[in-house]
Amino acid sequence: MKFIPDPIGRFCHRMASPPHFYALSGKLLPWLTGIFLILLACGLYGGLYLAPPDYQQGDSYRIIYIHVPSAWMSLFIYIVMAITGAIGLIWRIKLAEIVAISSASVGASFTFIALVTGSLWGKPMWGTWWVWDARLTSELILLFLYLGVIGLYNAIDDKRTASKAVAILALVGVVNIPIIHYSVEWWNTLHQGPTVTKMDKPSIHVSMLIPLLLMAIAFKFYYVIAMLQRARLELLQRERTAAWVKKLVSEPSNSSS
Amino acid sequence: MMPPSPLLQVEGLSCIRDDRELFCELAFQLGAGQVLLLEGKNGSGKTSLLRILCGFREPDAGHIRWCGNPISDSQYYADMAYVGHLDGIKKELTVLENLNLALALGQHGQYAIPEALTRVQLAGYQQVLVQALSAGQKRRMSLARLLVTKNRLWILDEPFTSLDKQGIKLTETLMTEHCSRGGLIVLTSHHDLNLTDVDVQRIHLS
Amino acid sequence: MSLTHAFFAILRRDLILAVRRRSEIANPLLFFILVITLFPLGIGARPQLLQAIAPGIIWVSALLAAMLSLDSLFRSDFDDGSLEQILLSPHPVSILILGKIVAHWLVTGLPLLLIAPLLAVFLGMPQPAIGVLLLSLLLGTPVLSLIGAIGVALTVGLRRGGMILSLLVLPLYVPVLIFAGNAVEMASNGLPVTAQINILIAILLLSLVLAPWPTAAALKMSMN
Amino acid sequence: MKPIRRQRLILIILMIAGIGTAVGFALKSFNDNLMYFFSTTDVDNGKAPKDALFRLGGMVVKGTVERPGDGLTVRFKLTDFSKEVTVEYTGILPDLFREGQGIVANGKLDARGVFVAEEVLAKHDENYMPPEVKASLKQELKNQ
Repeated sequence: MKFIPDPIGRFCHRMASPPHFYALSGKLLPWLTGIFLILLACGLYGGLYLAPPDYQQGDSYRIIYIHVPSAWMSLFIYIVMAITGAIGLIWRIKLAEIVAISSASVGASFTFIALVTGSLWGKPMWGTWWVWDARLTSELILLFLYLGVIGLYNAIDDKRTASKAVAILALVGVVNIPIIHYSVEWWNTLHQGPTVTKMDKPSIHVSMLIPLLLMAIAFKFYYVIAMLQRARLELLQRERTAAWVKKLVSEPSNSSS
Repeated sequence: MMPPSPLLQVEGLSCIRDDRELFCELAFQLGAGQVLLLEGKNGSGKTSLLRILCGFREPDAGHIRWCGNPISDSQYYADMAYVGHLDGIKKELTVLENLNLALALGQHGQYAIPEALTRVQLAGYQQVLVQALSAGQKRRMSLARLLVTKNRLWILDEPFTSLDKQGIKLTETLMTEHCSRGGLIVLTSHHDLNLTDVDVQRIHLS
Repeated sequence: MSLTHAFFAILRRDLILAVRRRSEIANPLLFFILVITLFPLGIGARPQLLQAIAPGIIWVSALLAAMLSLDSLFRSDFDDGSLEQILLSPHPVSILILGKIVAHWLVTGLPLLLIAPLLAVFLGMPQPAIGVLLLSLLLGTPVLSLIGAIGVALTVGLRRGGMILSLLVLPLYVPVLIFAGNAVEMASNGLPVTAQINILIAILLLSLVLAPWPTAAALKMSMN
Repeated sequence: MKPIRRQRLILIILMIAGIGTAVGFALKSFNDNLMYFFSTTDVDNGKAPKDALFRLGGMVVKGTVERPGDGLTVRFKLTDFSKEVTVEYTGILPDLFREGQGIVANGKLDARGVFVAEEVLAKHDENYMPPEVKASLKQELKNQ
């Protein structure tokens, strides 16, 4: 902590105090939901209606507006989980632990969505529901990693110990993800056709890109909303003996939003 | 009588387990030659406290310091020894192999292995597999482990279980000697402690 | 140096224990042999087919055998309190734990390596591929023990840790399986395998250096 | 205190050395020539394995796709823009198989020097664009 300037350290500490976090997140949630809905509506309208069909894949490419942001989120959330886990492990900040574990199930759902949409996409494109494509396979392994984290957390009764276990596992996983990804890619190029046609970087036309980015941002907001809600619940459960929770429960009028 | 300067300092320690506050704001100081006896009913948190002192479990609040440093420091582990519910003895190994391992993990202490075994009345048992020993003999073997390694702080969880009267007496003698050499002991026990000329503090957990 | 002394004391202790218990060596080895003999029975003894899938069969069986043996790594030490004593040692715990992992590999991984040529002949693997198979096992099985140790350390305190353990460990085994299996397959086709072997060496070194840390941390966490 | 500190230093040095060597080996393997697939030139030079399955990659030459007989057998030529190899395949081709597209075929050479594929893999490329843009791109290429 000594590397961090004092006011910032104090600010972080105040933010990380459970009652403060609970109150603040409660106030933020409606705003976040509103922004999410607007972004989602714009993204979907742009992606499904405004964007032109692809020259090769026709309309079926439109699934990328769900598939690609989910796949991005699946990786992003794992990294967030590892980072917050590490913070919890090193500085013993309870809130970081809670954010880490609350992210896990959201991340797992995004990974699942990416897999399902990927296989839905695979049906018209490749002719089968499932192809051992490098990215799909990496995604599947990522799902297993998430399930491992969730399973481990639920298997350990003492939740503080469980958070530590999850943080260690997430850190090990995050070191492994690049290696796994690379190995799967290698394996895939040996078993399947590499993209020989691809002479340049993947490119996407700007009219298709904007809705995709909108969707990506919308998904990020959704993650924050889902994660905060889970975190609030988890926080209440863990702090159920604390005075501020008892006070909160006894005054139900201003509790939840 | 002036208390000796404290080596082990505990401040504001609290432990919550399964929604129950076992203890909170616990504080004590222990200096050279002092004994701390933890008393209380089953489930009152005695073992939890010992395991927190060992660094196995993190306290929910508070600090523990050894010679002014936090106990995560490796110096603490060089200075302490723990005998818990589990003996920490491998039953497929001989008495000698077990003690040699204990030595390899720590540093040489007061006694050489044969002397220590004589001291705990296990002389001649060097080559015997531990699984052939009785529960009381195993308990005495854990005491021998305390004697052969270098340590200052003993943390003992119910050291008198499965010992006969003679064994209890022996343990008490060893504890008295340890304190007279400037050692510290933290222990839990259902038996009443019978130590002469030793400064015994008591904490009652409820 | 007393740390090296402690390291070898732990290593020696675990080897003596394994010799006195015996089943620890026998179980994974037997499992390995049985699974591999089951494959020809299950899919038919067509030499070409067997030859084609031999690298995969051997490596998947080795992986499962390694996983089966993982639980014994810390179980008995956890149950009788020896693990507490190891963790309370003033020496760096990760090095001591590394001693245990090395012993575990010598007991469960090395026998697989010794029996593998025989099984490779059963499956009709061509001569040059057998050498690569041994090399890949030599480099790969220690990684299985090292990574597996993290998983066991995380689950050793749980009563029903078995299923969780495989869920934790198997995804992390993927790179080893891919590169090792691929090396053997390439060798069977008479293609060069230096790239795969280099990667296996890199993975082994990385896990050797990095895996003991989270293992030690996870053991401490499992202790409370 | 001192020996402990020295010990720690040795451990850290060992660790860094281990990671360094690991990175070295990994980089070395990246530099190794990885045979994902053989090119048609390799086949022409006789570098490709005989009597063994291997992967052959290249572009489907325009106007060479023919269906001898009325079965599912397809014959076409693959090129890497210097040498061509004839490929035969019996089975259903993937949707994205078309002339001018890059594919990878898995199979072996027969006595005639024809590559008999057991499997043909085509992948969609990673460009997403509307058909008009694609058409205009083509137009531009033609104009050049």
